[in-house]
Amino acid sequence: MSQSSLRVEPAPHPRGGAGRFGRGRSGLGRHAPAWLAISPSLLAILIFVYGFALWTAYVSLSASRMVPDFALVGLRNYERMWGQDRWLVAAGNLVTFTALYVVVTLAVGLLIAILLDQKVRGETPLRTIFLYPAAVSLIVTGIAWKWLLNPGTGVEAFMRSAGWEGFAFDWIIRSETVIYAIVVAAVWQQAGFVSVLFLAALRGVDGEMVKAARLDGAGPIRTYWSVIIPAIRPAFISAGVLLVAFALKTFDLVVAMTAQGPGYASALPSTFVYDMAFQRNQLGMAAAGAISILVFAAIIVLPYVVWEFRKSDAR
Amino acid sequence: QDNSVSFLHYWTSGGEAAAVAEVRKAFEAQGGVWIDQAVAGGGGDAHDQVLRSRTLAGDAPGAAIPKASDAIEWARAGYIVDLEAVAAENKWDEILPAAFLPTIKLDGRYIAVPLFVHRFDSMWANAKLLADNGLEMPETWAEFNAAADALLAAGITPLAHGGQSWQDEILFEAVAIGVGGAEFFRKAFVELDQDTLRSDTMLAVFDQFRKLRGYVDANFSGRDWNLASAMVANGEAAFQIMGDWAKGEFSAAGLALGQDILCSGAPRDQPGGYAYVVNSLSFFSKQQNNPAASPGQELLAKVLLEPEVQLAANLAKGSVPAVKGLDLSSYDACAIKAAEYLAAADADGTLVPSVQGGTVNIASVRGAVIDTATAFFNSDMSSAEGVETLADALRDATE
Amino acid sequence: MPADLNPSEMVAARRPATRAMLYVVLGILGLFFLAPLAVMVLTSLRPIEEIRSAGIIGIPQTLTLDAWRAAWSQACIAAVCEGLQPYFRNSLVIAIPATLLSTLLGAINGYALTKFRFPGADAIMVLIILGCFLPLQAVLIPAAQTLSALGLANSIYGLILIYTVYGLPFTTLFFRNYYVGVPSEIVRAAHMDGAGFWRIFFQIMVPISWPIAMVSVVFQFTGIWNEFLFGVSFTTGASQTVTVALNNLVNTTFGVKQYNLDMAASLIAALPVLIVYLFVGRFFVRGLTAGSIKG
Amino acid sequence: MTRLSISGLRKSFGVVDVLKSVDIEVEDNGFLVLLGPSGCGKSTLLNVIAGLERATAGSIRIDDRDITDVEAKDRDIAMVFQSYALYPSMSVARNITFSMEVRGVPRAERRKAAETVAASLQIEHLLDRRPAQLSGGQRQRVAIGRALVRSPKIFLFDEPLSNLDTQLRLETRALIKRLHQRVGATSVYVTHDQSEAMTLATRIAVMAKGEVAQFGTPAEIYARPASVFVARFVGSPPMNFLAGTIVGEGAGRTLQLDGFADIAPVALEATGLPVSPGHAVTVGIRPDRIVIGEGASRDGLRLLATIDLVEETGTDVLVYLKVGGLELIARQPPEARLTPGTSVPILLPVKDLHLFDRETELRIGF
Amino acid sequence: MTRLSISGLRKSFGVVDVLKSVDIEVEDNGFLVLLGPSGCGKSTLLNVIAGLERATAGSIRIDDRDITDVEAKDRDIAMVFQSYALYPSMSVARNITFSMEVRGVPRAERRKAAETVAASLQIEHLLDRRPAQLSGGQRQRVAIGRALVRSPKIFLFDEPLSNLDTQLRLETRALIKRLHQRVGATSVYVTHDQSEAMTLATRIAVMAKGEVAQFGTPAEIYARPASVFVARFVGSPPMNFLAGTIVGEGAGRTLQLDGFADIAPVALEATGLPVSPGHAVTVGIRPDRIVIGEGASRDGLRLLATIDLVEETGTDVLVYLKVGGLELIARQPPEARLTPGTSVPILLPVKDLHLFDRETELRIGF
Ligand SMILES: Nc1ncnc2c1ncn2[C@@H]1O[C@H](COP(=O)(O)OP(=O)(O)OP(=O)(O)O)[C@@H](O)[C@H]1O
Ligand SMILES: Nc1ncnc2c1ncn2[C@@H]1O[C@H](COP(=O)(O)OP(=O)(O)OP(=O)(O)O)[C@@H](O)[C@H]1O
Ligand SMILES: [Mg+2]
Ligand SMILES: [Mg+2]
Repeated sequence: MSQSSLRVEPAPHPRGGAGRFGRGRSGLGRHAPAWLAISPSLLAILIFVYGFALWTAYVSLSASRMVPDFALVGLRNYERMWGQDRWLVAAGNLVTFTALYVVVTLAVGLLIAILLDQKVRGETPLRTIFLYPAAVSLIVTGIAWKWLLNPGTGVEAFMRSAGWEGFAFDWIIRSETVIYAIVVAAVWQQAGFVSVLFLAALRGVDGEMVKAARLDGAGPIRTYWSVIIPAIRPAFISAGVLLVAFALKTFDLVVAMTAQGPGYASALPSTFVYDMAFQRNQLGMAAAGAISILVFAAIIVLPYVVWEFRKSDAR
Repeated sequence: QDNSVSFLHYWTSGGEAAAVAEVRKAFEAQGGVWIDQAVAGGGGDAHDQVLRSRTLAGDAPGAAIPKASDAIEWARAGYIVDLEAVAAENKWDEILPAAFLPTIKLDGRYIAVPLFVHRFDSMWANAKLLADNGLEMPETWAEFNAAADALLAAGITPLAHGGQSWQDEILFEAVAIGVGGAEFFRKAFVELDQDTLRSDTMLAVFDQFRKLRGYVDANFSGRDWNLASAMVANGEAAFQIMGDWAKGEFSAAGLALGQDILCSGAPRDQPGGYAYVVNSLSFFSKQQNNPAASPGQELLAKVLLEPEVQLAANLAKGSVPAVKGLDLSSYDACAIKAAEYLAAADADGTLVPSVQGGTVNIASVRGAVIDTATAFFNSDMSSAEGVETLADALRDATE
Repeated sequence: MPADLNPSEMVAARRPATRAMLYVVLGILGLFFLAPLAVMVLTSLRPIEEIRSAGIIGIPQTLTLDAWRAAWSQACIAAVCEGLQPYFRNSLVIAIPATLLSTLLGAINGYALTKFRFPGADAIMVLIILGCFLPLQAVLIPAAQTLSALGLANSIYGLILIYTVYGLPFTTLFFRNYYVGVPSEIVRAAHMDGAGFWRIFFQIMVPISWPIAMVSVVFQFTGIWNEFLFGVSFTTGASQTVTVALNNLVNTTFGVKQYNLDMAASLIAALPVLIVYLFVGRFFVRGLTAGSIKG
Repeated sequence: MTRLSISGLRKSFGVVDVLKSVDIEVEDNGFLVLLGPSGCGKSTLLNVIAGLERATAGSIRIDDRDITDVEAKDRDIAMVFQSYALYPSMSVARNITFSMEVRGVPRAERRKAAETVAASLQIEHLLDRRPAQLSGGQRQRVAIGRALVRSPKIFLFDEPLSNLDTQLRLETRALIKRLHQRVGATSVYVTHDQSEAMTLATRIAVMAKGEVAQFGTPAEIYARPASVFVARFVGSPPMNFLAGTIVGEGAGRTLQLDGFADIAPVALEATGLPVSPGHAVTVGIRPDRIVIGEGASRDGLRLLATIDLVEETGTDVLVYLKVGGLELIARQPPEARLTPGTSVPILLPVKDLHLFDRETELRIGF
Repeated sequence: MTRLSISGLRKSFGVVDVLKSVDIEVEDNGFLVLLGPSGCGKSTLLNVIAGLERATAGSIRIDDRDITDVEAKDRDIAMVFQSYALYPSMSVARNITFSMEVRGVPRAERRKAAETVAASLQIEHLLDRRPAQLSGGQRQRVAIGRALVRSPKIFLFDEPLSNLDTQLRLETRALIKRLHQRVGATSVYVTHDQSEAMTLATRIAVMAKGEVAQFGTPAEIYARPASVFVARFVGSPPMNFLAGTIVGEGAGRTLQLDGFADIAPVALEATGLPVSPGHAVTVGIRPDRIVIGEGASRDGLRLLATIDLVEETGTDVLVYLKVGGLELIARQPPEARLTPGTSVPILLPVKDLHLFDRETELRIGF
């Protein structure tokens, strides 16, 4: 420790004469680097997210058709939209789809993550297998799913040709069930990514804590359920938010798999918005749809997110 | 002198791309500089979207291929350049079918230059299947129904169909023209006349449309149109009602048009009628309300309607030329037939713009018809309900 | 407290029967995940005539790599008949910077918002998270107008900016939720050692962020690689991204369908992403925070 | 060269008031030891001094500069965390010299410093390991090394030796003391080890429930605990307490043990203690001051006790005595041969008694 | 009802051999204390016993069952971790009763158990907090509570009291002792606190570098340390060592201090010690056995020392003496008034001397 010579002069008081400006305890100065660090992101998000959302909100109240038109028409677009069967189907589908998709993907993703975390051989290839659905363009994988799920060409035909005459798996061609077929493919697409997200979190779990649970007599299932999963709860929030966001944005999959059919039984708000904006020249109504999606998102995630964040989280 | 034109389009697949290449070749031969900006997908959805975002961002392409109804809106918004000089010089009013003019001119000015003409209400059939079952190409819906029933009894799927909303709508459109005739069609879908929309004829249209639902196989839902074509080609189904682009699939399968595969217009109970769509190029200006066309744009506009270009491009694409009176001897049997029908229909005034092709009215009308057709076809809605739904939807769509 | 850093070993059943079960379950899951891939691969290996005549799903009677070859370097995309191969570079020069940038910014945000809990940090976090839900179709037009106002219209910088910004809500979310689990004490200790905001970030936080950084990279790279809406709007002609090119190749409505080519092309287009996945595997290490604090 | 003054310091976590008005002054080059029961707020106080927690109220000054709002990294303070807080991704050597790295000290010099410090903590063979590969005590030493490598204005130590074996603890304690004397940095040191407190401190603050119960030199605190709490807390085994009453007036005042009417009271000389007749007091005596056997002719309270239990600690014998209904602990040299169950006379010498007010529990006299 | 036998146990982390052949036998209801310097492998040994680490070689048996390969959760062992290892997402109450939850004990009963245990550890007011909201000592008590709530076959304690204040430590130690006696579970306890070791243990294992240096009762280990290492390690302050040589033969053998030729050697009675003339030995004496001043007529080595430093620990005085070139530490009662710098005669009584072979450092006699 022969380094007393290295002593640095203490930095001068950052605010000059102490106390001259009073003792603001929440002064910006103290948090300046953190503010500085997030400000580019914050600025970008304020413009690209909130600025554009406001623009959209305005357009939703306007008479815009093919190009933005800033004459306001009040809630006319919303009224017309909610009067349309197509939108009602889309909105209903969104609720079903979001609920099933989020829950099932979380479950499958977690299961895969836990299995992969058992020191399995070939973890990297396996992980890649589970991830690849996200890598391949949905325009084409949607086609593959369409074939697989179509009773004439896919699983049903295969099972029947294999001798199981009564086998039926025709979700995709029936209006009432087509949304479940979409859920299957959507889960398949994102479960791998969610599992990787969970895997990253599992890799950070404190080993000592797991040991303690073992000594407390907890078996693997119990340990995961009561100790490890609560410990990776933040990852659930990440995955949950991500999946809800994806549910709201699911688009290509529906277009490629069912083209929103039969009829428009598998339409979603996102396809509705796209159609209105770019096919039917109803920009105002498209904006109304987009704003409705945002409100829906806010209704399902905001309370949870706010509640989650208000609890003190630091260790 | 700026002879360049950036051309935004969605003609990317084999025949389409070859057709575009013909145009390009001619354009470049005359000194044009061609900047290709292809965007495939969704029957032009992606194209429309890109066109929208780029135009509004002040970066409009020199030329694009909006649907006729969109071209009108773009023109109203002040983004379409003025081509009157070229039009006058090349006598466009004379060389184009009169029926097209309302959809490509606004306030007496050309806003679009037609390149390809497609027929939407075509019917295709597997010649061998028909022969085996002792059937002829049906001319009326009654004949069609009889043939279909016979085929059903023989265990053959009468109608190959892809259950996507736009295909449902093509079927509906064909039935509407066939059952109601051209005049009915125009009143209902161009003029949106509520009385016509709620008429008994419309009820009959829906009745026939409902009948067709019984002629398709169980797994039609979501099927691509080309797989439906393959069913006809492979003898799994007898008929397909689909636009004339379907012949590309049949040719690719090695079948001879007019021999292995029979073609005609969809059955009709009224004389005449032809649901067309014209694919036209519109020329955009980067700045709003600045109608001066660039030299490149004028050159391309001129090139488009040159007979050789029209002939070569349409031959490649499988459509028929927009310019009247060309010699089509190099075309296939079905195309020649289609061109004859076209000329005849133009002459007797039964040429009607396809709803599906976006040639009619504003886009929301097209959407409403598609929605109703597909909803009806994929549910057990009654014909009366169908009529009601359609009329209501079209009333709301024009608000 | 000698750390056996492997909770999985603690929890993992060691009995052979259980481990066998483990592999069986993984195998079944693997089959489910591979089924569409199998369909795609098989289709890509069949000649199109066979697909037309023998049905779309089936075991190839003739195996051919023609479709792959064509998709790589021969197929015509619009006017250019060089397959997908010329477009990879475009995608890479957009996806790599945007992925790295959004991951870095997400990490910085997550760090600033968890380890420097300044007043309003939670509100800002909520604000950022809500950005995840913005339907992009709806904002395409203002985005295009904004980029053009910034002079970035029709340039890869504009796309990089767009992808970075719209990735930020997600990357920030990932990092934030990873960093809440990192003991704050080590940040405090570094602070006592005189390290400032950035040094703590780069020297203390970054080295323990590998797993989540890889998650973020996977997410962003995949998302950007496959993105179509902005890609198609802001690139043209030869500067199009692979996904746009793939779309142009595959997504024809009225042309003749070539399913074998479609499948081969989409598999080829996905290869760089698969390479990223394989590469990323090495960073999924365990116990990066182990041993830092007690209790 | 550093004086640390804390005045009126308060800190709450939400509704929990952890520190309630703390005033402490550490002189230049002083060594303040914080003693206090678990959870009384010692670590919190260190954190506030270090600038890692914001004070709810009050101020902290170093020399004459108010640093209440200065950032932790600009306070020039080194700290050993109770939870160690090692950098998990860094080797031991880098953990130790990270502060030098921050200041831009060249690599070779850092390595040398790390080696020197590690050698003095006997972890030189671990320099290239990661914290996860260390035992508890080794981690703790790394945490100490990280502070010792610096020459800050103030050192803060939060129970730095708790996981070390006795020998290492003595050596490290000596190391810290030497360093303190050489560098002269003001230090604040939390410990539960009394001998650590006594040997290191120039000043001790005994804390209770977020307040300073007594602040003084080690000798003062041991010899004149300000309250029953301090008396009980400092010294091991703790002081014995008995109830007593003051009888008589003026110079004739005596102290009578409650419940031992038959025992001769002791005279309280005219010391001017503020006690009046009937005043209820608590009488304290440290275990090592209890004389077992017939004490010499010393003045004090003489009682008869039963030996309840004898505990050998190796260096001492702890004798648990029963006197009437009371229990007393006495500490005796190891030679003492005492048999449980037997009765012995004991003496509580008057000069070793501590008197506290029974009500307020504050010290009265002696 | 539990006997724990460990034999031939080895454990390596990669190339680091942490345990090298450990053999230990704890009788039914025994209380084994592990003592040893930091990093010698104590925690590792506990981990292996608990089944949290796989032994590299050797076996562990409970009663007559070989459990070397039994899973941790099936061993019925409770452990207090050195690092606490609390469940961060659970309240204190749930942390404590998680093992009961696993066994399906009803909620009300669990709550009651948590309250009882928490009360005995004085953390009953913290039951609904999360670990992050606790002080170091409070966390440690939760960790203890988690073990104490159970009635396992074996308790393992890894420095469980290191962060508690003296009073709490005494109380908790007593609690553990009572529990041990009541439940009768075999316990293994790691500590660095000698008095803890002495008061709790029925057996002590002194470990050094992954091996057991001595295994015996507390009294044995204190009175007859098997080696210089053990002698130095047990006892605080540690034993003093001097170099000596055996002179003479048979009953006439004497011990001569090296470098103190002028000092009278002491006679080693015919104890049959295996020493021969010229045998180089290390002589040990505990600090509290050094008599300062003219010792009574006891037999021993008489030296003249200079008082170098006097350290008050409160209950004792540590005297640092210089004798020739040597340093000795003596522990004296607090009354001893000694002035640094003065010379005093000292006596090292012969009966308190320990002899070790200078070469092997193993105990020779006495
Ligand atoms: N993962 C590891 N890799 C290499 N060496 C390790 C690892 N874990 C522990 N060690 C070493 O093993 C030895 C024994 O560690 P252990 O924790 O058992 O010591 P201990 O006796 O409990 O010490 P302490 O009293 O400091 O807690 C230590 O020297 C430590 O450095
Ligand atoms: N985040 C928190 N929220 C509420 N109470 C807290 C929080 N952190 C600490 N406390 C409480 O503040 C009190 C003081 O804690 P602190 O860590 O300062 O104690 P300590 O004196 O260091 O104790 P120990 O000797 O056990 O380490 C404790 O009673 C603790 O429970
Ligand atoms: Mg503390
Ligand atoms: Mg240990």
